[in-house]
Parts: sequence; structure tokens; C-alpha cells
Amino acid sequence: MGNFWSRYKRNHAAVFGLFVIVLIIVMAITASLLYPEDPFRLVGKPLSKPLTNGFLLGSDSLGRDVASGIVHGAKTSLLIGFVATLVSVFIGIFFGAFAGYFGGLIDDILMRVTEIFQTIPSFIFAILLVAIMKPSISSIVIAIAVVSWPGVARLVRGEFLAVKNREFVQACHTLGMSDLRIMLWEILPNCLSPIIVVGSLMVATAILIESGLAFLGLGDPNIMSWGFLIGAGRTMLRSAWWVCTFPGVAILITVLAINLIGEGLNDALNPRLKERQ
Amino acid sequence: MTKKLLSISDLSILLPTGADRQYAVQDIDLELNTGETVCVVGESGSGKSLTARAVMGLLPAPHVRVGKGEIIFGAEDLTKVTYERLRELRGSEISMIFQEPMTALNPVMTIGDQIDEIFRYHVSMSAKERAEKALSLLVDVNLPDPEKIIDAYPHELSGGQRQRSMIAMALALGPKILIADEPTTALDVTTQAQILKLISDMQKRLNTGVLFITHDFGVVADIADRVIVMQHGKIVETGTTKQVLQKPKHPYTKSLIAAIPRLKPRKARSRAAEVVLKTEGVCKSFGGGKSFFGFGKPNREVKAVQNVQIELRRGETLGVVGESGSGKSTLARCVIRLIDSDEGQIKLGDVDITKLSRKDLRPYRKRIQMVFQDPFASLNPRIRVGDIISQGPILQGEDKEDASKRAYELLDIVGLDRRSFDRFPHEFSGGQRQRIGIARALSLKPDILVADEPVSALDVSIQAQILELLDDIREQMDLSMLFITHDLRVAAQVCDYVAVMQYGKIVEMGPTAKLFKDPKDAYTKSLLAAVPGKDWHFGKLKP
Amino acid sequence: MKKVLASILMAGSLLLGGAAANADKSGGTLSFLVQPEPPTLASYISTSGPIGLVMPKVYEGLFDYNNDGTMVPILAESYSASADGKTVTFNLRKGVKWHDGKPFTSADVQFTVMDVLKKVHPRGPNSFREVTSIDTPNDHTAIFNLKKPAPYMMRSFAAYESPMVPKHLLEGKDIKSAPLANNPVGTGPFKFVEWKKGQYIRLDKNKDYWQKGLPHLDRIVGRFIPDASTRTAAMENGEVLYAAYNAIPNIDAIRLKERDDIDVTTEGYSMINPMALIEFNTKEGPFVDPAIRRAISVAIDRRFMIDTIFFGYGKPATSALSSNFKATNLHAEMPNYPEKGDKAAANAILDKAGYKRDGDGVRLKAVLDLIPYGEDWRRAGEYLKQALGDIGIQLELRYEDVPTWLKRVYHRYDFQMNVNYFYQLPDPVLGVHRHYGTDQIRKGTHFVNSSRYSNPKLDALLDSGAGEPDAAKRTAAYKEIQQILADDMPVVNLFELEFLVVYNTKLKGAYGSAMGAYGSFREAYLDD
Amino acid sequence: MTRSTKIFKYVGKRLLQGIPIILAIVIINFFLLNLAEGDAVDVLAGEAGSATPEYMEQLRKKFGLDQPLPVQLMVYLKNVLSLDLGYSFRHDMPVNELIYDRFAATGLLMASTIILAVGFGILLGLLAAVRLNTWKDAVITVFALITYATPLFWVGLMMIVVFSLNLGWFPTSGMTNVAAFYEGWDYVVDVSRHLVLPTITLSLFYLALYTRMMRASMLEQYGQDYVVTARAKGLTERRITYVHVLRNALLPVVTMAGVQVGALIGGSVIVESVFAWPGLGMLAFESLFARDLNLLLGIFLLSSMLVVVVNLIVDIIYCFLDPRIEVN
Repeated sequence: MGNFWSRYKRNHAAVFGLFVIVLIIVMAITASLLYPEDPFRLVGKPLSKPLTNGFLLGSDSLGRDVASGIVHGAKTSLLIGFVATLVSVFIGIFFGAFAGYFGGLIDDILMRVTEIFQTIPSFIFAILLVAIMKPSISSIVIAIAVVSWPGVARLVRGEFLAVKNREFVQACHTLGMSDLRIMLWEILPNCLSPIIVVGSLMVATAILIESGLAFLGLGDPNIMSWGFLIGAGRTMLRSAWWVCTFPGVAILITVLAINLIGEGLNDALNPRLKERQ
Repeated sequence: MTKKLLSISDLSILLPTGADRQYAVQDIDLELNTGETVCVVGESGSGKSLTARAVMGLLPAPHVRVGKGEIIFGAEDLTKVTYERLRELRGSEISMIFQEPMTALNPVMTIGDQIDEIFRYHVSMSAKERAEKALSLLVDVNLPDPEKIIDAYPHELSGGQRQRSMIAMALALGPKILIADEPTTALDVTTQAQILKLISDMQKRLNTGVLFITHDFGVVADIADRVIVMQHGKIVETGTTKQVLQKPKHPYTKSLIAAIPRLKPRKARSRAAEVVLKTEGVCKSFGGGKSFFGFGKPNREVKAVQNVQIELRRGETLGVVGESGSGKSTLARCVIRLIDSDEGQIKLGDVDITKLSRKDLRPYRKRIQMVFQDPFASLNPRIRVGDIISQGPILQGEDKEDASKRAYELLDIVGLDRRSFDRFPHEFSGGQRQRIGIARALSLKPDILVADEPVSALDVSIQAQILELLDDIREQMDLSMLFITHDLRVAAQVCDYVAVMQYGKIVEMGPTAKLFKDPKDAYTKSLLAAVPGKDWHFGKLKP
Repeated sequence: MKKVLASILMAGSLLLGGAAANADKSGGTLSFLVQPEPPTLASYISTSGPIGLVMPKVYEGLFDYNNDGTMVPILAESYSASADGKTVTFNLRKGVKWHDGKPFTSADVQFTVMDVLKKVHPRGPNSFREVTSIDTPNDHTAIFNLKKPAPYMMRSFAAYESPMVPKHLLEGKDIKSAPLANNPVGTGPFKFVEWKKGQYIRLDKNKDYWQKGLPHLDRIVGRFIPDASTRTAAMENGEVLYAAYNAIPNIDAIRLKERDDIDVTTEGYSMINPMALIEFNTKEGPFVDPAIRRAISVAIDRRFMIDTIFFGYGKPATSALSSNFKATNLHAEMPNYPEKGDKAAANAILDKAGYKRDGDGVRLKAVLDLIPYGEDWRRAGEYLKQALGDIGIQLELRYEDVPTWLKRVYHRYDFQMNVNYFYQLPDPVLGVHRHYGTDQIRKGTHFVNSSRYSNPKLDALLDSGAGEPDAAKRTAAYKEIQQILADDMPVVNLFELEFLVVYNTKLKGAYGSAMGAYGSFREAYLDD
Repeated sequence: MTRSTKIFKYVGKRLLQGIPIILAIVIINFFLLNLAEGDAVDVLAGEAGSATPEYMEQLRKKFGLDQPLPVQLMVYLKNVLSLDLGYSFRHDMPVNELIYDRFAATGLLMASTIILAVGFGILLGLLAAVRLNTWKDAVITVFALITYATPLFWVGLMMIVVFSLNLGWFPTSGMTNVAAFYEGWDYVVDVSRHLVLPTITLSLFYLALYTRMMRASMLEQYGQDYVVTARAKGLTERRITYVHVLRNALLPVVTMAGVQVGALIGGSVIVESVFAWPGLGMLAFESLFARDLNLLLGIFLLSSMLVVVVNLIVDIIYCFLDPRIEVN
């Protein structure tokens, strides 16, 4: 662990990214302290410019505080990002592990299913799923997970293929270990590094997908999220730029930070990528 | 007539800050003359490769760089010349060949193109001339069918052919110096012999000075004029081959030489009557499967093991020797049922384990265990040593406490500190890891140990210790051992009985001493002939 | 008592004279926004908004209507009604040709009304419900025979409401699937040329238009741009010159209005009378009690909704009828419609009705469905959630796509309250009755009485309101109707929407018709 | 077997293997869409203003929506197998015709996007890797990170504001100038002008992806042994970079480009929506909310086919780039 951290902190940008994300998480957790009012509350003069009428980042067309929306929305956006990633990583590991470990017919069948999901144009499919399940936070999470898992499955399969022939796995076989135990306790921990790196980037992608869905009007109407703010502000981008710009910037910063973390994780977990000689 | 080509004096190479030592190479002096072969010998981490690279200006800058000293070539100090000058010298005056010809060649360029580049960047010749020259070079290095090889990609060639191509490339412009960085380590023993011969022929023809990096004293004995022994970045001994090999002065050199397995077969022991393992007509093929939808033809079939009969008796060590691809590892994996054989019987005592289901097999698992080749791949980096050793017994139903107790005992047996129990594999050296692997194999108190090249990834001094350990254990525990190796010297040292495999078949089998002394099969003969330094092993040295 | 209801002779010469004076106005292409892309061009089957933007340029009605309500003769030159109002005779214009060259005759009128509008048009069966037959004594005379007088019928002859379609291209075919739908052939000033799906509909000048000198424009192109911001940008860039029905969001319209070359008007919607409202499920769920519905109406700050969501465009509702019906003396202001909302009063109503607040101050919980026609309605829902939360009604918003929402509200009645908006159209009979009549509880039919409110007294009043020829009696009937509705509130009317037209000032002559964007644009021209 | 007949056979085999995948996609989507409430008739009736239940039943009968689901599916599959994608309820015309028209627009946008994104991504990644740890590398890396992280619609709208409204260089939206109806060469120029902004917007995201990937890939290749060999041969850095490293570094980028195609069709929904580009993405979006089942299934079918074909093309390109890959 100490070793990991020392390698991670060598990448200054990644440390910065981590700092930003921690800040955002703290902001999300303390949202109700920073802005105790419901972010949907109409609290002032509609369409106030930033820094006027007591609004740090301005107010939207109904007089809601954009800053409050961003602080409260951080929770939702991060939650969507993390949960969707967890779900898709879980599905991906399931498919990838069984396909890679057992090979043969099981591999063929699982990979065909994966291929099917990879072949469907993903964003349209996400729209379809959300539309069918009705826009809500859970349907958005499910939709994002359903369209993102094939990448993980392929990655995990590749890792399992590589690791399953390593000698320590063979040693487990000679000890009479069961397949499930080998997969879970022996192989999986050795595949975690690339999964963590890819997963960290998927969080960013999930947040972007959520904002795209919200842009198309497929956000949860009852929960404050950055996507919601963007959806609410996008038609007035030209007249009241702040309503949609600040949440957009919030997304940009978050996605950027997560990406920096992802690269840092990559450097720290996969030191295979040598510096140029 | 010889003249001085290269003179390295007081050279130190700095490692990046934070490395375990400050210098990779410290205060070394070295000279190379025309027509001479200087071998730099040392174990991994001795700094021999970096020394070679420093000559070419190929240190992985900026992290690793020359700290002080000079490398004089002709009238120039190579540590000071411009990059452009260095580039001119590389490939034309000084050439280099590498250990792993597969990765050292660009996978997406044909051999011809890769040779052609040298001419394009050093001399001005027409395309036609260059092509002709390239072809003649391939002929020179005895490549079969050079017209075909010139258009081939590296992956289409065998390891030996690739290394020949590398040599052709290196010698293209008749360099004054050839630096060879373990050029035969990745090759089979027969191929190694051929490549060594090729290098030495070329050297004679071109009067090249060869700086040869190796860890194998056998190779040194075969080719070197002078020897430099390195340890931890310093030169500990230097002298003519004869001096160093026959009368080593430095204790390190002495210990190294003592550790080298000799081609002298061990003394035969009396054979026990009890057969613990017996295979009959074992066959295994790979490929030939069909895809899910059944399109297309089945893949090409490789018969890895064909109709193999072996017999292992209690307390003896049966060696299976052969070159890469001979099927010896496949046989080992069939015996231990990591893979299922296609045909034949594998009997543990009276029980044919090829027919057992995975569940029924489980009780038999503990009777036969395996030691693996790669000490780094054979231990799960995420699991503590204690758990690695004790999980076998736990799986077989032993309770946790007993298993731990046993694990501690095993650590003692394989010569590891009891504190190792709670540590992770990456904290150990290769030799220590191999001891952990042996402890794991012993944890189930097996009757039979299958050792698949257990020492081939280890430095020679460590190799000797592990071989000794295995032999001790076999003795103590009355184990029988199936010992897979490519190295006849190792086989000679540990095996009572030897089977020689080629193309999946056993071509010859017999008591070690008899087989080595009086090989019947042509292949066995050629294997024995190719063992590096065999003359030296039998007390002779290159004149 | 034989009385000519009206006899209009808008001087053709005047129009012709005008045309002559505008002879130099010819030429140019008008591109305007059509939002969203229409499903088909069969305006005789669908009254879908975007179809209305395009097709009145191709098909014509018997009359058009001016902003002041006067009728403009188009395919009919005049009409007269019998004294009992049961026979209406139309004198059709001579020399009118369909775009394919065939003459337009009374047979087309007869076929259009009897076989098309009365059968497959969404509103035709209602508008022409009293028409039993049409006689065609000659090619230029069509006599409508009615069961009862139907004064409102005379408000529905515009091209958008009742387009005249060619009999020779529809007769004997399945009207719903006839190829005419996507290859319209009309009598109008512009001919249909092509419909490039996802891009535009192109109409070119009808050179053989019956009125010489018209139209001025060479071409009209209706463009489809799905994104509102991009529509605004296209308007700013001069790529489109005309945008109606809030294709440009109000907030942008206000900004664009400041520019010299762009102007905004609310005219051209007087035949539509759109009204935003909340429908309640009055049969089950939390809103069975009229007191709650009344309290909701009282609590809502209608002015705030108009100002914040529609940027000041709109009028607070003051009764079940649009204030535009003041012109016909049908509208009466009612209680329970405070403009700024009165939360104290609303709380009082709820307290009195016995709805107690729990520890969180919540009296009851409900789900509010939102009409899935754009962001504005989401804002409305978000406002309502706040406003009703203050009086102890905790709302959860539900926003589903169109088919799901339609099924929920009009098919399964699986809703509690629903934000929606309706066109009240030029007469309450056409646009208002459908919410309240017991006969309008028609499961599976969209945009009718989804509240399932049924009141025999109201039904009787609606009946008499529809057929009453006497203006004073009609006024009285509607006053009582509005009174009952203000008490029972099966539907809470929120505000009268004012749609905007945003247009480039280059474009002239497109604003005379009461049909506004649903007009023919035959007199429109570009002034450079 | 010669290489070309091998490739030919391989293509055939891959296409055959694609068929069950595409059919599976159609079937999955068929059932998914039927899970959704409401059908095309509801939407049509809702848009029309009002329609009687009897009329709606009639329409359903006409569209075959009154049949049980398995029957509808069988009918659909039967049509698909005879290359007929059925009839669009909403647009009242054959799906084949509708899609054919839109496909050109989508194909154009996709092709230009891929060319731009892959081309510039490779170039920038290369530049960043060659100029590692200089300001150029820093600028490129930051640019890639930011464009990757910026929501697509935001970029699109800003493009319109800057390049259409403020600078007036390009039209805001659409595919052609509808006031002009150009023909011949003018038409090509016109469409190209309309293509610029959507292409840039859509490619920025992928450009960032490829840039980062190319950079990483270059750096990884620089660490390979063959680079040391090349240096030992006395080659110039230029030659090493552009001949040795580049070709090897391209391989993962090419693979990635193939995988991205599917995402590209989906990702274009937002760009098509912002720029009113008449492509399949927008059509799919609209037909979903109109429950125009046949049309939507047709689009899914076509997009999936496109993905299969493009992946195949990428694999073939890969074969030529990497001689180690055997076509089999």
C-alpha cells in the first residue's frame, strides 16, 4: 500500500486530481450544511446573474440557486458514476471471468452475448432503456451499466486468459482447489489493477452519459443532479449562460480529475509502462 | 597481429536516485583487441549488460548515465562524442546483438528491410546493391533459403534463424567490434552451439573484437580468450580463460565455478522395486478444435506427446530432457493432470488417474505434487507465503492450525526464516521463491514430485543450492521425482534415470551414466555434443 | 323569420388591387421553422401542430379569418344561411384549379366534409356534427343541411381546421392510407415539391394560383431543427425568418426582440386559445374531494408561473374559459382564481376540509404527471411541487415519454394529477366541452374528459350552450357552467398561454390572418 | 491458399457470424420495445389531436399491432430475412426508403469524424510522444484531457455561437442551404460547409481519446527492445520514430477505432440533435418516442450491420499492419 502510494504520488497531476475529487466528495457530503435548503426551492429573483442577489453562481429561471444545485447535484452525479461503474464492473467480471477461465463453449456463448451488446449502438441503447424504464435515477444507472459492461468483460477475459495459465494457478489445481475459489481468490485479485484503472475512467464516462441523457430530457425530475441543471438551463444558454455553464464546468472538472486519477492509478498499478528511454 | 580496439577505464554508471545502490557499474577497466573474444561473466544484476550498452551509448538515459570514466574507441572517447557521431559508429564500427531475437527485431518489418536500413543509414548504395548485399549476408550466416527469409517477418522464423538474422545485421558493415549480450541464452542447446560457432567463424573471418556478455561458464570455456568476472557492478577478477577457469583467485569466482553443474553423471543408486508412477501410451495433441458455429476448417493439430511410456520407482529421480517444443512439459502436465491426455494410462500405483473425475481425483492430488519453473509466476503475488503453503492441506480437509504448524516446519525444511510466513512473495529473491514453491509442493506430503525446469530461471549459484535442496528432500522424505530439464548438465547431476524426448516421443531412455557415456540415438548424441563447455567439464579447455 | 347571418363580400378587387400594388414584391425564399417534424402531411386526418404550419399553404379552406374576427372569402366567395339556421349555402369561387390541373368544384366540398372531415378528422366530427348532407346543385354551390343550427361551425372553415381536399385523388381509396398524405395536391398558393425527412419540406410558388399576382414568394421551406438553442441561432443568423408556436424559447425571443432585424408578436393565435391546466383524477386517489382541488387552484401563483416560465407571456386564468371569449360574451370571471395565489386561503380550505398536517407538515402525498412536451412543463411541475408543498401537499414528479403518458392518463386513468394544455379553439363547444361532458368520458380517447367528472346538471347546460342561438341565453348558460366548474374544479385552469411568433423584419405580410402561422402566407413577401 | 482468397473466405465467415448477432440484437430490441408502454398508434392519435378508440383499433389492425407478439416477431423476422425492413407506421413509408435517405447523412458524418479523429489523434499523440515532457506535449495532453471531459452538447452549442454567429464562417445547422437548393459541385461545397461543425464537435471527444492512446502507445513502443536494436544499428531517431515505432504504435489505436464505431453512431444523437443533422441517430431518437417499432428496429439492424462491417474492415486493416496476425 505504501509502495502504491509512493508510486502514485510521483504523478503530480494525479495527486491534484485526487485532491479535486476529494474536495468534490466532501462538498457532496456536506451539501446540506453548505446549502441547508432543498436545492429545488425557489429562493430568490429568477435569472439573477452570478454574484448578484446573493447568488454565488446565479439563479435559474425559477429563482433556484445554481450553486446549491451544483453542491447537491454532486452527490447524485458521483453516485450515478460510481454505482453504474460498480454494476457494470460486476457484470463485466462475471462474464469475463467465466469466459476467460473456462474457455471453449462457455467462452463462445458468453463472448457472443458480449459482442451483441458491443454491437448495439450504445448511447441509443441507453436512451431506449431509460425511456422504457422511465427516467429515474435507478433506470439511468442500469442503462449506463448495461451499455458499459462489455468493455470490462473483454478486459477481464483477457486478464483471466493470461493469468489462468500462470504457474501459481496450476499449482492451485494440483492442490485440488475448486474452480470458483481459483477464480475468485487466486486469479481475480491479480486482475484488479487494470479493472480499477478502467473502472476509474468509466466513472467519468458514466457522468458524461448521464449529462447527455439529461440533455435529451431523460433525467430524473425529482433529484437534483448536474445533468438536471444542464437540462433545465440548456435552452437559455444564450441568454442566461450561467445556468448551464457552471454545471457543465462541474462535470468537466470532475471528469478531468477522475481521468487524472485514472492515469495515476495506471502508473501506480501497471508500472509496465516504462518511461521513454 | 592484434591491436587495441576498445579501452574502458575507470567507468562508473550511475543509477537513478532511489535505486538500491548508487552505481550500476563502478570503476571498471576493460580492454578489447582485434580478433579477440572477451567474455564478461556475472550473475543477474552484476552490471555486465549496462557496461556493454554504455559502449554503444545505449544506456537508458536520462535515468541511467555514465558518471565518470572513459570509453576510448580509436581516438575518440565514446562518452563524450556527439550523438551524431555515435550514431555513425553504431552499426558500422560497433554492432550489437541481443539476448531475445524475437523482441529485438521489429515485428512488423521484414528481415530484408531491417538489414537494408543499415546500408541506407551508413553507406550510399543503390537499392539493387543493397538488396544483393543483404542476400549475401543471409547466405553468410548460413540461413537456409535466404531469398525467402529476406521477405519474411521475424515471427515466421525460428529462434535460431532470428538470431542468425540479427548477426547478419550486426555484421553487415564489417564492424570492428561486436557486442553480444547473452545472444544464446534464449536458444536451445544445439542451436546455441551453432550460433556460437557462427560468431566465432565470423570473428575469424573479419578479425572482429567480440565483447561477449554471458552468465554461462560453459560458453565462456568454449569461446573466450579473456574473461572478466563481475559482481555487484565491480570487476572481481580478470584474466585469460585458462587462468580464470582453472585457477580462480577471487572467492566469488571460485564459488561460481564450483556451483556449475558438471556433465558428470551422478553415481548410480540401486533401483527400488516399487513403481510409483507409470505411464502407458500417453498421447496429447493440441489444436484441431472447431469454432462455436463450426465454420471453417479445424486448426492445425500439434502432437505434443506421442505414445509415451515411462516408469518412476520409489526414491529415484527420473529426468526428462529435451529441447523446447519436445513435449516434456506437456508430459509433466499430463502426469499431474493439469491437462487431460488424449489417450493412454497414467497410473499412480495401481490407479489410472486419467479416468478419474475431478472430484474423485482430489484424494490422489496430494500424492503427486509439482515444482514450477518460474519462481515469479508460480507464486500468487497477492497471497501471503504462509497461506500459499498451508492452503493445500486446508483444502484437503486439515484444520487451519495444523496446516499452519506444518507450514512453519516446511519453512524450516526449505531453509527459510519462519518470519517469512506473513510476508508476500515479492519480498523474496528468485531462489527463496523457489524454496517457497517447493514448500508448497511438500505441504501435502506427496510421494511424487514433478519438477518442471525448477532451476532454469535461476542464477548458477542459486541453482546449485536448489538442486541440493531437492536432492536432500528426496532423500529425507523418500520421494520419487520426475525432473524435467533442458540442461543436460543439470540432469547429469540429479537424475538416476534419463529419458530423452524429441518431437513428443521418447527417443532414448536409460540410467544416466550409461546414457551419457554411450548414447545410442543420434539426437542424444547431438545434444551431448552441444553442451557448452563440455570439454572443460571433462578437464579440457579450448587450446 | 329568415335572416341572413352574414354575407361577406370582401372585395376581390381590393385584394387584386393590393396585389397589383405589390407586384414588385415577388420573389425570394422564405425559410421558417417547423417544430417538430410532422408525422405526415395529411392535415385532413391530423391537426398536429407542425402539419398546421405547413399544409395551409397547400390546402385551402372555404374561409380565412382576420385578426378582428371577420371572415375572408377564400374558396367560398360568400355564404348565406336560412332563417332557422338549418341550411347554409356556400357560393364557391370559380376558376380554381387543383395543383394537378383539375378544377375545384362543389363535389370536392361535399366529399371533403361528408367523407373526410366528418369521418377521419380529429375535430371534424364535432365541428360538423349537425351537418346531415350537402347538396351540390351546380359546380359552384354547396348547400349544407343541418339538424340544428351550429353557429360555431362558421368558425371552423380555415385551412388548418377544415382543409378542402381533392375528391378525385381520394375517392374510392382508404382515406387514412391514401398516397395523398405525403404528396399533397391542394388549391393553395404553394405547391408541395419535396419532403426531405429530417431536413425540410419544400413548397414552391403555385403559378396558376386563382388570385392573380399572388403569392409573392417563390418558395417556402419549412426547416426542422430539433434543438431549441440551434433554432435560436439559425434565427439570429438569418437562416430562418419565421418561427411560431414557441419554436424559439421565450427567453431567447425576449433577447432577440432587442435586435433591429427581429421582432416578436403574440398575434395569430386567437383561433387557438391555448390554456394550461391541471387535470385531476376525480374518481380515485387523493383528489376525489373538490375542496382539495379548489385549494390547489387558490394556492397557485399564476402570475409567477407566467413570469418565470414563459417570461411574462400569458394571462392568468380567471375561469374555465379563456378570457378571449369575452368578445362573444361567454367568459365570466370566477372566484378561486387569485392571480398571485393565496396560500393562507388554500390552507384554510384544507384545514376546514379536515386534512391534517403530519409531523413533516404533509397533509397528503400525490404524484404529478407532466405533459412531455418540453422543458417549460417541467419547470411548471417543479414550481407546483414547491407551491403545493407549502400547503402540505407533497408531490412527486413523473415525466414519461408521450406514448407512456397518453396511455397512463387517457387509457388507464392511472394518474392523480396531470399538467397539460389544451386549445379551447374559437368556440367553447369545440375546445372546452370535451373536458367536462359525461359523454366525453371516453376511455382510450386522448384529450377528452380524463378527470371522469360527471355532473348531469352541467351536461344539460353544456348541451344548451352548444345549441342556443340566442346570445344572451348562451351567455347565461356559460356563466352557470363556469360557476359550477369553479366550485368543483375537476380541472384547475392555470393560465392562458400566449404563444409567440418570432420573425425577421424582412418578412412582411404574413401576419394578417387570425390563423397566424397556420395561415397561407400568400401575401407574405421579403422586403430587402 | 493465397492471401487474397484467404481474406475473401475470412470476410464471408465473419459476415456469416455477424448474422446471428444482428438477429439477436433485433429480437432483444423487439421485446424491449414491446415492454414500453403505448404504441405507434397512441402517438399518432395523440398528435392528431384526438381519435376514437375504434379508429385506433383500425389503425392497429392495419399495422398488424393487434397480433400477438410472437406472431409480430415472426412476421418481422420473415421480412428482414427477405431484406425488407417493413413499414414505418409513423412516416407512412417503407423503412428501407427512410433509412436509405438518412444513412447517407450518417455515413458522411461518421466517415469524416473517424478520419478527423483518428488522423489528428494519431498526429497529436505522435507529436506529444516525440516531444515528451516539453510544452508541446503538455499543451496536447491538456487539450486532450479537456476536450475529453467537456460535454458534447456544450462544445456543439459553443461551436455554433463562435463559428456561425460571431464569425459567420459556417451555417448553424442542417445539411444543405435550403434557400438555395444547389446542384452539382455547388451542392458538394454546400454540404461540406454544413458538415464542418458537426464533424469537429463529434470528433473532439474521440480525438482526445485517440491522442491519449497514441501517446501512450508510442511511449510503450519506445520501451521495446527493437528500438534499442534500431539505435544500435545507427538509425536516426527520425527513422526510429516514423518507421519503427509508429507502425507498431498504430496497432492498438486501430483496434480502438474499430470498437468505437458502435459508440460513434450512438454518440451522434446529441450532435445530430444540436446541428439538425439528418442522420440515423436522430431518427432513432424520434422513432423511439413515436414507438415506430419497425423503423427503430431497422435502424438498430442497420447500425449493428455497420458495426460488424466496420469492425471487419478494421480487422483487415489490422492484418495488413500487423503481419503476425494470420487471417483464419
